[in-house]
Amino acid sequence: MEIDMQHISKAFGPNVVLKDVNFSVKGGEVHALMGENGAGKSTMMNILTGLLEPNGGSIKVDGKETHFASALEAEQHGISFIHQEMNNFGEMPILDNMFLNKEIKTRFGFIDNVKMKAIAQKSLAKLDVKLDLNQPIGNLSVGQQQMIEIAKSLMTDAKIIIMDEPTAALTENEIGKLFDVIKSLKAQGVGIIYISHRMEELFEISDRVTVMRDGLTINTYNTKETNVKQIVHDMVGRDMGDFYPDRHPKFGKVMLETNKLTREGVFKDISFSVRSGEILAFSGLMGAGRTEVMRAIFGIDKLDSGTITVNGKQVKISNPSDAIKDNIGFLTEDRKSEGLILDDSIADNIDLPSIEGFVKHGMIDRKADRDFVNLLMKRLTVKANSAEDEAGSLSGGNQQKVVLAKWVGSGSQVLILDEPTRGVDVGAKREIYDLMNELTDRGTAIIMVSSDLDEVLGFSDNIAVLYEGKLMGVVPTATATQESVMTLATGGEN
Amino acid sequence: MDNQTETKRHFSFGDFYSKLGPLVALIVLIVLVSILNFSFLDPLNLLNLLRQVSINALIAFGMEFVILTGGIDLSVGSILALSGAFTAQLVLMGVPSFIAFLIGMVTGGIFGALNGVLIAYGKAAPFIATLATQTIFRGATYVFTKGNPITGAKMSNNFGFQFFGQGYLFGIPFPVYIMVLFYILAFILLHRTTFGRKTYALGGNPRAAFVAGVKNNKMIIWIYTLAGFLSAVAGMILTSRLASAQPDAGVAYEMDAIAAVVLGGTSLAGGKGKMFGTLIGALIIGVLNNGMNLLGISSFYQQIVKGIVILVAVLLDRKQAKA
Amino acid sequence: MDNQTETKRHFSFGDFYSKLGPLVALIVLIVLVSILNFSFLDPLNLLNLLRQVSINALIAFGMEFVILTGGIDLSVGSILALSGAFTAQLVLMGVPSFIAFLIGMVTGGIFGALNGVLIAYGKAAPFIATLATQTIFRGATYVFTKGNPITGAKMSNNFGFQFFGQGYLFGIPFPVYIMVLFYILAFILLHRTTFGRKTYALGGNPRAAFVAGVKNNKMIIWIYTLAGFLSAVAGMILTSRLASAQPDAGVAYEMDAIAAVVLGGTSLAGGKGKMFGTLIGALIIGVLNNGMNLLGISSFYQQIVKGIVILVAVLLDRKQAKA
Amino acid sequence: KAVSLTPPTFGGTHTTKKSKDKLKVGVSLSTLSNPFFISVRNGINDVAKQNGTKTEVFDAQNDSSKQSSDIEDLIQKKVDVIIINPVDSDAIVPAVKDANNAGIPVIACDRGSNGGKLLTTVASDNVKAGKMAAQYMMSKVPKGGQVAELEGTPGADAAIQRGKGFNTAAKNNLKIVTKQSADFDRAKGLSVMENILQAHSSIQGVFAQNDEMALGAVKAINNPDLVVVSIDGEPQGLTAVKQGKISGIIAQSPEVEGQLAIKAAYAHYQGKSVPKHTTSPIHLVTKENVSKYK
Ligand SMILES: Nc1ncnc2c1ncn2[C@@H]1O[C@H](COP(=O)(O)OP(=O)(O)OP(=O)(O)O)[C@@H](O)[C@H]1O
Ligand SMILES: Nc1ncnc2c1ncn2[C@@H]1O[C@H](COP(=O)(O)OP(=O)(O)OP(=O)(O)O)[C@@H](O)[C@H]1O
Ligand SMILES: [Mg+2]
Ligand SMILES: [Mg+2]
Repeated sequence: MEIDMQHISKAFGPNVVLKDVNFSVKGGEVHALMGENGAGKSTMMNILTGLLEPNGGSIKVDGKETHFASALEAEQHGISFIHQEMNNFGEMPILDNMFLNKEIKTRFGFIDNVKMKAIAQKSLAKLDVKLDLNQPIGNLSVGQQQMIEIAKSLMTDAKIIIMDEPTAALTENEIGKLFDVIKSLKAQGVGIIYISHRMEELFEISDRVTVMRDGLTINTYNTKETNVKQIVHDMVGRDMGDFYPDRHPKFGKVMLETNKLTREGVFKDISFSVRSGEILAFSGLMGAGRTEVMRAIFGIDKLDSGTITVNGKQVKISNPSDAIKDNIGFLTEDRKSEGLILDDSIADNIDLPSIEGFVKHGMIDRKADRDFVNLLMKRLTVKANSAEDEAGSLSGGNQQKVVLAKWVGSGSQVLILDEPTRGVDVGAKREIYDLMNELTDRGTAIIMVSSDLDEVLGFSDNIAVLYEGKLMGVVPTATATQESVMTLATGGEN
Repeated sequence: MDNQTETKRHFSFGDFYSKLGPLVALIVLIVLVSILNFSFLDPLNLLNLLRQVSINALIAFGMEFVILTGGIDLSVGSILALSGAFTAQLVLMGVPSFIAFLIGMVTGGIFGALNGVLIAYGKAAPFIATLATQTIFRGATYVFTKGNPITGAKMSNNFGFQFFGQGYLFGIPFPVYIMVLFYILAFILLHRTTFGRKTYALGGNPRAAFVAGVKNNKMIIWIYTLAGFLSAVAGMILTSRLASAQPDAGVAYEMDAIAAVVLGGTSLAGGKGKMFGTLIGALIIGVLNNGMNLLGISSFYQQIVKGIVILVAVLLDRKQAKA
Repeated sequence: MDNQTETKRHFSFGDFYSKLGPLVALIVLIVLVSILNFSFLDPLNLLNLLRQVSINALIAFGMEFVILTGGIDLSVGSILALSGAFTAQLVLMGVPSFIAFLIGMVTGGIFGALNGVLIAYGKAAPFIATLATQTIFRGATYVFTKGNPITGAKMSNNFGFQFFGQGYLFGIPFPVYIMVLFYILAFILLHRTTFGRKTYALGGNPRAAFVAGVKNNKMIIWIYTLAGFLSAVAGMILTSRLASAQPDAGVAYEMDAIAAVVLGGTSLAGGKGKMFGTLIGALIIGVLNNGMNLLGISSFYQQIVKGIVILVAVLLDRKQAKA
Repeated sequence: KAVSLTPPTFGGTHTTKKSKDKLKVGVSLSTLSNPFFISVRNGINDVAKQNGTKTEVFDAQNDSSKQSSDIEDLIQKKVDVIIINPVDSDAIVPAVKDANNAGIPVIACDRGSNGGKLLTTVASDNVKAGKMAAQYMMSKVPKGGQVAELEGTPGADAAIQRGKGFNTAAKNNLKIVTKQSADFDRAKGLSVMENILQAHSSIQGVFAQNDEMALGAVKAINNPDLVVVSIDGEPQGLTAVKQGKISGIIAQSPEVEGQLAIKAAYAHYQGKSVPKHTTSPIHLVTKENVSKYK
């Protein structure tokens, strides 16, 4: 199958997202689509699969002008879409999720669970996933849910598969599995549209690359004939220096120290410390318990035992409010559900943890508050028209900066960043690293949980590795290697 | 990574309640009432009880679908009254009762569809849309009946008309058959067909449902139509049973139906619940009402007891979603 | 990519309605009624109207906070009745009316707090928790009053007691002062203090609010306490105005309060709305009731008109969130 | 005066004489979703129509506070007289006083007002009706016979007074085995009766505080010997008496009540004096005499 999208344009109200974008893919190739956050990649794919109406342009499938009325119709024509945002029903069993709106029916019109289960299991086996399909999908971790999404798409005998940031929540291990599957699909003549912010993946897996910027197609390359620098240049419209800025840490006193933190069944005896000016990375496989440790430190979840010392004083943290009072900040893994109030203004998001500080005569001093917000927005270069814009109207990278601004503003001396650059484009990523540097220069202690091993090795001072809820060790980044970290992360001795 | 998920969800009473709790609660209640008053278990009383339950149960079956989508329907009582009044008027005009019933039920479906359109295309919040139509349909009932009950010899001397709500078939009240029939149909629709799947999907995550190609608006309209239709069926039973259409029939029935659904373990946030639970929920309310009457508890205390029972059931089922 | 956000939000009528629409609707309504019946603009009628509005407005102020958190309070009418009955009983027992009022209001706050605890710690859905307490508080009112209105010479001959609901200060009914006072307080609380900011945050995204240091449970309890308190204040006005505590006072008042809040442009999904809108919403309902009475519209048609007005307002405000 | 219990100004003195066709009569009824009060309204409207009088009818929907607003609005409309059928005799007092202050004569209908100045109260005696019901019941049921009582909406005036009349008269002669509320509602009357019969299969009589509940109750009753007595006398109730389903009804005359009320207004504006109480007749309707009333 061959798809050719020509001169696609799309506007949401007066906001023109796509001006003139050309993109094509044919069977047996992996074509990567690159662009900054908000460049319109997902929008392009939504148009292709009938979820959005284009304002102009043509879509040709095998040379024939085509228009899909719905995602279902696109799928019936062999185009499958693994969405960037998980489209799951948390309370629904995995099986029901996988077959939603395409249930297999018996002769009598009833749902045929037996047949459906067999098909689902076959598809999951390709990805080496073994799960009880009757449990609610909400029980699974984000990564596992992503694997289900992929399996769902494999089920459909698709000729073209669109993968919109499929690896954002996956571990190295699973990414490997996925790439194996992609290669075998390719061999079977399936075409893949691959969207990712991870530069190294694209060189590993893709045949062609198309870069979008400002609603236009900038260039299409054969992957072999181009390089990272070129693509980054096309994406951001200028040259960029190194991917990871240099670290010149000056460590101060210990800002946060934990002693034998335990939450039954989740993690056990976690003891570590992080100093002023230090970036301590937390690495590990998906489900190793990193997020859970951080949530417990921040008072979101209850600890069963263990003590926390902040700035030399043992503290009791029973909810985030306590943690904030102890000058801890927490950028959560899930920006949309825990990081931001999407319907509220940028300003109202940024000042929320600090709001008590702006009370004068029992009321909020609005001017001081807005000055504070504007200052932070400038310092973190949040791209928005005004502080009164809804947070939900920002691109992913800018949303992430708003969350950062909120914790910088609350005066955090210990900043926990859980997957701070997940789903963020290269330009914004670099800005976030620069900001982290600036913060540590001022003496902030940063804990960075990351599943991106490159990032962990490229931008931290020390690396703590978790495996099945146990801290396997803390190693200096300078001496760590991919292999040494992976060995720890998989339970091996160093 | 293998089977960690198995042990993830530890045993919780809430979980237990939403699976088996309603049934246990019902049994406890029945045992309690029977001990306090033996005549409760009299077959005749049980048949009466089932007949009393049938009206609320029918409304609750429709409400279950609505609540599964995360919506609510406050207009069911008014639809019941208005469609009952139509049917009574038709019978008085000489329309055969079978046809009059059918027309009444279809009318109920149409009123329900109106709710659905307001919610699906008007994008009105279900609570406020059906609050408005509750008032409108009730007003329309008063206008239509001029505030008087509709009755007459053509109703009270009409076997077919009377049989629907008052008749017995093999010693069992006819409304019980209707309730069982619609329970089976609703059960199949919810748990065995794609319509049911889509209902859950809509309540669980409407955006995702849309992405999966579910025609959300069409579904919503059908679901509210169903709720209106079943309320009208309940209205037919009531009108036939009383041989009279009361303009203020069904006031506050939505609350009993919602209570039945929630007692049955369905989450008001949508996406989670079972038809069986709703049947049990309706029975719990029926046993409560009947039992407290049998025990001669004053109506003042009856309200308190009913409220507490609802509260306890809901507190046990702590997994109710967001504040 | 630079200033795309500027033009992003294009003009929409829904947007317009939720900003200025309620006020425009109110003005249109006033102009309409005045043209049809001149006596509407009679200062005395306007004062009456404001007094009539005060009860619903006070309840709606509290309801606004509750709805902003994404919750709902169906028990306000019962709290009004129960606290009114307490106060009346206290006055009959010889307690000075000022103290009796205070105690009544505090009691209302306590009942509200109970709702809050059930919702915050019991994790019960607000709809069902307050539906249960609605029944419980109403039953308690009946038990407390034995079903009889509470009244007596100590109430009807007591200037202080009567003044609260019936009195005039400089020619303006006293309840109007109370309404204005609590409007100002509620406005400041919602729009000028951290309490208000946290209320919005809670309604916008409770989990994100929690992570940002909002103590969700504490906030919820305070908000329902406030709603209970303000219902009790309304109860004091009603009891004083009628010189009698009716056991069935306030039935269905929650619906008018919710309608006022929604007419004022607040989203039932939480997180969005203004106190000013709610005041306007209450005035719209008041003008509707008063105007239709003045125009001599029959009560049957009044219901239909009221339902349609609510519907139209809500359909204009399409930004209402999820089904 | 800065602080007072009366509104600031009330212009307009009321003439004491006015012809019937110049009168504007305001009517505030407790509810219009009950045939009884629809008949009251019809009584008023019929007489008014014959005489060319304008009427303005408000329905308080059984809510005291709506009723006080309604009366404020009637005062606003400067009617010449207000006929009030109070939701509650206590809660109506301030509204009556408001009308008094505005110089508008008030006529209470079916229920009285426990304060304020009334031109007259047109009512049948609910306590007496309850007593009559008890007396009739005692004539049908042997001494000490078991009787169930279906009560009206808790707190409603009629429920309180009818219950009081019945219970005082029945005290030493009947055994009231259970009292349950069915909210004056037919459907509830039916299901509550079913349940009562279950618990007390040997009852010999049922007293329903209104016809609606009795009409529901008879649907649950299979025993033709069970004596059902109720109060009101609405058309469907009388039909049931004719059919022998209800043994006796203490019938009030809602239409007559309405007629008497508006006639009192005429008398006032013709300068005649009006007695403080105008009693509307009540009578026992049984199978024997039902044809006279229907
Ligand atoms: N339904 C919508 N209504 C209004 N604007 C939208 C809508 N969907 C997307 N946009 C806007 O269109 C632009 C492109 O969004 P899109 O999701 O296609 O970007 P993307 O390239 O996929 O970015 P990312 O890498 O963050 O996923 C953004 O500015 C976004 O805010
Ligand atoms: N809501 C939940 N309920 C029960 N168990 C959970 C929940 N969320 C996570 N877990 C489990 O807790 C453990 C730790 O998960 P956690 O999300 O902290 O891992 P992680 O190392 O941060 O991995 P990830 O990269 O997925 O964020 C895993 O066993 C996971 O399955
Ligand atoms: Mg995207
Ligand atoms: Mg994590």
